[in-house]
Amino acid sequence: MNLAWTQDPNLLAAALSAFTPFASFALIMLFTRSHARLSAGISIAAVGISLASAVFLLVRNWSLPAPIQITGRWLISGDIHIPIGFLLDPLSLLMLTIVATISCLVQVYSLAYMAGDPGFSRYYAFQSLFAWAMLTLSISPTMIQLYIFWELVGLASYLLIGFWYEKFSASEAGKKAFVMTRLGDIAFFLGLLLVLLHFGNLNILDMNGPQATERLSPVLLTVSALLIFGGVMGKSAQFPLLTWLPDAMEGPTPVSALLHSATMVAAGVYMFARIFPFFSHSGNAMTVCLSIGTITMLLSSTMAMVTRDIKQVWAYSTISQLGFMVMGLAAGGYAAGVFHLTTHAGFKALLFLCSGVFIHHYETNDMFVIGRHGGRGLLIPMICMTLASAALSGLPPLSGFFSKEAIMGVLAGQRNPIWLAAGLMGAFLTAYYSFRLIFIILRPNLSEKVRAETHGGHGKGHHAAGLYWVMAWPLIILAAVTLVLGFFQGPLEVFLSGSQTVSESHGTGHHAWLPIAAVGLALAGTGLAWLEFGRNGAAQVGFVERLPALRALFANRWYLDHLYRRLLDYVIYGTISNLFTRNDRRVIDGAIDGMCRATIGSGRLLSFVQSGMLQYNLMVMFAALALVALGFYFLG
Amino acid sequence: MTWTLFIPELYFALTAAVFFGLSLTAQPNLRRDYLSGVFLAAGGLVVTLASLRLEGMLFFEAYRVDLFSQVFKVLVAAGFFLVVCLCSELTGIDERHHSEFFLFLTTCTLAMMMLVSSVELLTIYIALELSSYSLYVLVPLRTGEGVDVEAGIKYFMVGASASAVMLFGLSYLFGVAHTTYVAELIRVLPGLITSPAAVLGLILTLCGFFFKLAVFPFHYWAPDVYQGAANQVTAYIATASKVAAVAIIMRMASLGGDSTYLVHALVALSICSMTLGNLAAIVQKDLKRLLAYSSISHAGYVLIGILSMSPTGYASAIFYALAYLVMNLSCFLVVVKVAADGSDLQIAQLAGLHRRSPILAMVLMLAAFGLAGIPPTVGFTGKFLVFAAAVEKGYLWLVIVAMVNATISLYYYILVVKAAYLAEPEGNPPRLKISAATRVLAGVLVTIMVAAGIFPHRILEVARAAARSLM
Amino acid sequence: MSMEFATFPYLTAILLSCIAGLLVILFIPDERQMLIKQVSLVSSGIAMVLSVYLFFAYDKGKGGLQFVEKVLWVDSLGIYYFNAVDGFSLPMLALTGIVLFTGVLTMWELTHRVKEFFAFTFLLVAGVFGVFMAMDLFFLFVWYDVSLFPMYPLIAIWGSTRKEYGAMKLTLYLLAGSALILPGILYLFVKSGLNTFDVTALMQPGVFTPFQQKFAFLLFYLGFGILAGVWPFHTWSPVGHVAAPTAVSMIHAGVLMKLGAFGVLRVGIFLCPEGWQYWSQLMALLATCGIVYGAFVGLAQTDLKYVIGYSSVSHMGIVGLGLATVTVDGLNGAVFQMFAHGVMTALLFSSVGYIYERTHTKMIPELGGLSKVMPMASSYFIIAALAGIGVPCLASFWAELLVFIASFRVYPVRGALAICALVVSALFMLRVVQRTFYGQKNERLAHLKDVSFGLGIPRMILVGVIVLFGLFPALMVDLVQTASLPLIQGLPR
Amino acid sequence: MNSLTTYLFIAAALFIIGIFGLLQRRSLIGMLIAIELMLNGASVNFMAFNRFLAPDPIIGQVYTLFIMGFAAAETAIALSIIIAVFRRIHSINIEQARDLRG
Repeated sequence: MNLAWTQDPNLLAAALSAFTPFASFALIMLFTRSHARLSAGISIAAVGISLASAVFLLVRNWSLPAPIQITGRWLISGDIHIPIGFLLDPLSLLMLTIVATISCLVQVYSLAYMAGDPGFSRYYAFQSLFAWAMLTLSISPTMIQLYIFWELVGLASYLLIGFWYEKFSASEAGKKAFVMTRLGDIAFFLGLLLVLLHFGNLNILDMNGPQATERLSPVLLTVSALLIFGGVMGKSAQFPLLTWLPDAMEGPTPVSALLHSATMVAAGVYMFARIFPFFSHSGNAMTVCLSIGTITMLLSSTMAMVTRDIKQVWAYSTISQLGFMVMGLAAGGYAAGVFHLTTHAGFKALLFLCSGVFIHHYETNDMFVIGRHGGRGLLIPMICMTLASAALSGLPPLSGFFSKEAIMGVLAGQRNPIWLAAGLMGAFLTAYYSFRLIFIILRPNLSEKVRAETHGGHGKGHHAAGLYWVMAWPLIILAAVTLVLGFFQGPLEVFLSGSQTVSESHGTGHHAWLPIAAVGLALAGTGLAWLEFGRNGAAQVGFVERLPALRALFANRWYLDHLYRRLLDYVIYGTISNLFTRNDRRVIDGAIDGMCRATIGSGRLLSFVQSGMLQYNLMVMFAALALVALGFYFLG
Repeated sequence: MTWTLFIPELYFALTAAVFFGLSLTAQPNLRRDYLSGVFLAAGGLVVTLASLRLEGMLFFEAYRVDLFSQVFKVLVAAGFFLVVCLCSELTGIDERHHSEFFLFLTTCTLAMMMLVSSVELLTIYIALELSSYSLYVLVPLRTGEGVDVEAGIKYFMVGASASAVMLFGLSYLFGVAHTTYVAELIRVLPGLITSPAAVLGLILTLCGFFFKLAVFPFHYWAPDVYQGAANQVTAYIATASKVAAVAIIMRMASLGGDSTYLVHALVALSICSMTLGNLAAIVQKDLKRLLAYSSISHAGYVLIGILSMSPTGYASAIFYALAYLVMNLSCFLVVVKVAADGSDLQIAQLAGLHRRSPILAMVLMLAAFGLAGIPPTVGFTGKFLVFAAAVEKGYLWLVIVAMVNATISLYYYILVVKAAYLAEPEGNPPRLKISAATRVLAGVLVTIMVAAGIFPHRILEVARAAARSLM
Repeated sequence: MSMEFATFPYLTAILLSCIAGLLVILFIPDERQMLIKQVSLVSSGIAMVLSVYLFFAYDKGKGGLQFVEKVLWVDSLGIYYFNAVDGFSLPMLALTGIVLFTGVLTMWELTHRVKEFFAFTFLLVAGVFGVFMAMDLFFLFVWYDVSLFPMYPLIAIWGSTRKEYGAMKLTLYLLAGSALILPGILYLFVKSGLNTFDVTALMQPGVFTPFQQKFAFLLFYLGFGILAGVWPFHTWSPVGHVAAPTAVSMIHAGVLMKLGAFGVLRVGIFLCPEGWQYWSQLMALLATCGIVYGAFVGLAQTDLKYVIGYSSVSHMGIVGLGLATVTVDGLNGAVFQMFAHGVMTALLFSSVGYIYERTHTKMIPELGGLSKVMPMASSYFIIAALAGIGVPCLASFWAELLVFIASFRVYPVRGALAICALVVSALFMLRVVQRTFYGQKNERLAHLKDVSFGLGIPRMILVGVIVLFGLFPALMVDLVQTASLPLIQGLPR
Repeated sequence: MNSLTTYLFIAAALFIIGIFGLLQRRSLIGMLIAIELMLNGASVNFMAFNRFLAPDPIIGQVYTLFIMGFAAAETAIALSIIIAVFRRIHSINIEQARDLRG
């Protein structure tokens, strides 16, 4: 990059925000692996710098006329140019800030949560790695750079999920996450290649520009859009690649809060929004995305209704919310989708951090156990969690309400009412399962006998008050954000649409009855939850759980995992791999060895002919001679 | 008539006389025989080297001294010298016969020298028979092993019949060309080469020499004789006599002019002998027998050089002969030293050689890889030149076959190397006592093998000049 | 003898450093093991420093052949001692230097027949260096064979599983390859009528007819392809890797397999460009087979070294695919991949070698939980494995990226297949990592020590190289481009 | 059918008979005799060619004389070896000598 660093504060700040975490990663890995506190300090300081510069950028460019793009050359081979640089526009700035904020909070929180863990330094190293990758991803100017850091984010998630690698389930989950997202990424990569080869470059602004339609035939456009959407499916755990996310909860809770709810999984949605105009060129692609989002949302909410694991609930709800965002975007609600992403990041992180406190305190993930041990005793987390659940279920005046309303509005704008219906259905289910959890912890049914699931029992005996408050502060901050963020909807939308010239005509059609309906359904869900779990002497058995078949179906994630397992075992391992291996041993290698054996055998034969019988030898000699002589008369 | 041209032969005749005299003395004296042998052989080498540049005709045009013949005389003399060097303790031969052994070795060498420079059919025949007879006698001289006379009689029977066949062929050559001088034959024969009698004569004639070189189908004696004869005798048969055979075959093959049929016959023979040799060698347990088969296959490689009938081809064949001489002698150095009691050497007996005598192990490895045609040894360079000449003539497929053969041969050479370097011997055999002289000898051989492989320039120039003087 | 030395003869110096090491070692009595190791360390160090220096000293602006050394050797055959380097050979030289040095360090604990081991190793590496710098076909072939036959004793004496079988198979198979190469070289030598083995003279357009090029290229492709592990001639490679001792598998998988690909490039593609274009379809097909096939077979392996062996097959397939595209990007990617894969595999084998020396097993089921026992060793392996599955900002990612872009452009279907194989390779590499290093602490191995600092150095060097070229791929690609661009532009349309 | 061809036929016949004997006989002496027959075939050839074709009348006779000499020497050597064989295996039947093989 030949620009003078000091001359352009934007460049300086962006570079700082992106690369300081990498520096800390390198530092920790190389030098301070053995000094836990030092590593933590470095990492937090680094992410703090990133946060500061991110905020600085956001404020400085609040009303920027046009996107700032600064690229330098990273790799040029033949006609392939791979630049590295920054694209500063509202979307990327917003994402940058979100990521920086949440990472910072989570890292502070982890100080307490991970205290005394043998891999403390490693944990912070990976955190920095993730921060670096994610921040750079969010300000990538080209899709290829985005893809690169997209993969790196996946790597970080793999490492952090499998952080407690001595647990088989953890390492398994990490592997599953990596491979499943890789599956999506392949499609993503192929899509990018298609665009690159037929469109010429992968610069985001160019792709969003009008010439995309000029240079790409509609079919090609749709195909590549769908392929790229494959990446979203993988990363944001959309149907059918959604089963890795619940397993990913094997990682430490802060990791789940940061990666698998607030930021990384949102990267898929972010990428969708990033090249939103490109997608919106192809109606069919948008429809497919819309339906995928819907299916995801509904499926995962059903799954969330039966599980006992507190983190699982939020995992499913994350999936469903991501699906919801995709719906919003796919329905054309650019601002609405991004806005929901923002708010969701806030309250979902809050939810996870709160449940983290419970898990850390009671060393179990089972909500019933937590409730019976008096989970409500922990005031701050309890309040924050209730708040966040309310936000999640879209109750006013919390942030979730506004963002959900925006998306509902967009959906209402759709010609086909089914999408809106699905959205409302989703709202109902969301409210139901989130408050189911709240009531279970809040109003424990002490008569119920305990099933002691020791899930993720990695804990440490002592709970110093200091640690508790270290964990509490981030909660409070996030709670505050959740409370107020909703009222910034207007400015944010203006800010977002400042540069992006997206036609939100059908998105902003307001229907007076819509908010009422949505809130009403949410309240209904809450009420149902109260009936079954909240009121005195409630059986604490949901209506789904009364139907064993349905329960089994939901609890087993609609048997998707079984399907994949079968596929893997029978098709990949059992058939193809097995077949190839046999072929390698028997046919290919066998042929070679056979040839050698034949050679040696013929040698044996020849030396057998050398029988020591002089006459035979002489006979051969004269016979050959005669042959040569005769040969002359016939050939010569 | 300048007798100086004949000095090397005279020298060796005198040497033979000396040994004859020694053989008459009553009580044997090993030391005396050995030392006189070494010094006389060294002298012979010096003399032949000195007469390298001589040129001229002798004995009524029947005896031609030119660079070609002199080069081969040097090779033969060198082979003789090195073989004699291996005779320090001649355990394979009865003490009473040591001087006879040296005597026949010398006469054989003398015969070889005459063979390479005789250019008249009768002279050729005489020289050939003389060398053969000496060998017939040398083979059964061995003590101990019960197989030497069997080897001897078989060698004799095959040899005698081969020479009879050759004589018959000579008669036809004489018949069609009315002359017995090679020079005139070269002039006349190409014109008559279409006539059956001529070709038949030529082919039958070549039989005699193929027998010497152990080319298929005259190879049957090789394994038996190699195994049956004393190690030193085998070394001599494997090196000096082969070299002389190469020389005379070159001389005679050029009679064929550009007869495609003759070339095809040679191609067939060379392919047969290299394939047969390599395949049969794979399963051998006795090192000398294995070397016999490998020599059969190398005869095939040499033929490739000869049958391309071009100066480069002949030059490459000469170079190959040298390479073959050196590598084989290195192998036999190991054989003689490891089988100190003069018995046959099984490959298994090489086990642990790398500890018993690292230098011998190294010599063996280099020689084996050289015979397999692996650079940077002289063996590779020789093969390279031969194949280059063949491809130049358009025999690409022949070369590919030969290369495949080389790969097969690598297998059993590696088995030998493996025995020397990998196999752990049962018990703990003592380190071999290697005299300083032997170390020097080994060093010299290794140097030649590597240096001649990397810097073939000079030798190649000489070979080319020799080939030119032949044409 | 006409001599022509552009500068100080660096290339000859590299060769001499190896050969001198060899000779010195030969004259050291074999009891003085430490001395032998020090000598080999020094000479390999010199070799590495020189080769890396050349890598950076090469003038990219000027391009073409540099550091030329040309001496007439045998004028009657037009054989020259002709060494020079270009954008293709420099990465290979650097790779060889690095792998040799790290390999020597890795074998520091060797006690069994030390002298012979290092002697053979230096002989082998001298050959490898020679091939990479030779611009004369005769010498190229000589070096090629010189680099092959020491593999036999190296594997058969110091190897482990089924060593004699593996060694014999490997040696015979590879030398069978050269049974096609030599006739090919002679064929071109004769057909050119120039009476020279000088590559620069023979590669002039119009020297060979299209038919001759097609024919000769096939010979070279098969001959060198065997060493490059081209499917279906790859079966020697897993067997050989498994049998070989650590440093040898490092050098072998890291460098020797590249020798094959480089031979195809230097001899086949340089001399027979039309043959290259003609057979590129076949090359692409076999390469794709190799990629997919290697990944799937690797999935079923239970021996660590077998896994790596098959991943090598798969990765070398990527090299082949890059070469088959006949594009600048493809060539850049292919050469980059050779380098990246070399370093990566060296790291993998060095880690596995360490684990094997300590635990005396390579079987994945018997291992497990190693991260608790030897964290450093495990992390080296894991880094290499991640590089192997194409994680960004590690060297091989860029190589694969370039190759995939190029191949997807030229052969959409085969390219897509190859890309999809990425998932499988990720699956099996991660599977191995999980089974071997993750999980509960393995009590049976609890007593074992982790990599000491000294033994860590070579691994660190390798990791450093991987990351360096992962972050700054331009270092490599700009260099390779100086050679690949003219080559492609020079092609007959 | 001129006379030269007659002689040639005789010679060839001798040669072939020799070969046949060589292959058919198991006793070493018999084989030796067969070889002599082959040699004689060659000498007859020489004489015939010399008589009918060659300008210089000496050569053939010289050859024949030499061949006789060689035949004698050959026989001497052969007999000595055969005696050695007989000492060793108490038979001159070549089939008894089959230790060298493989």
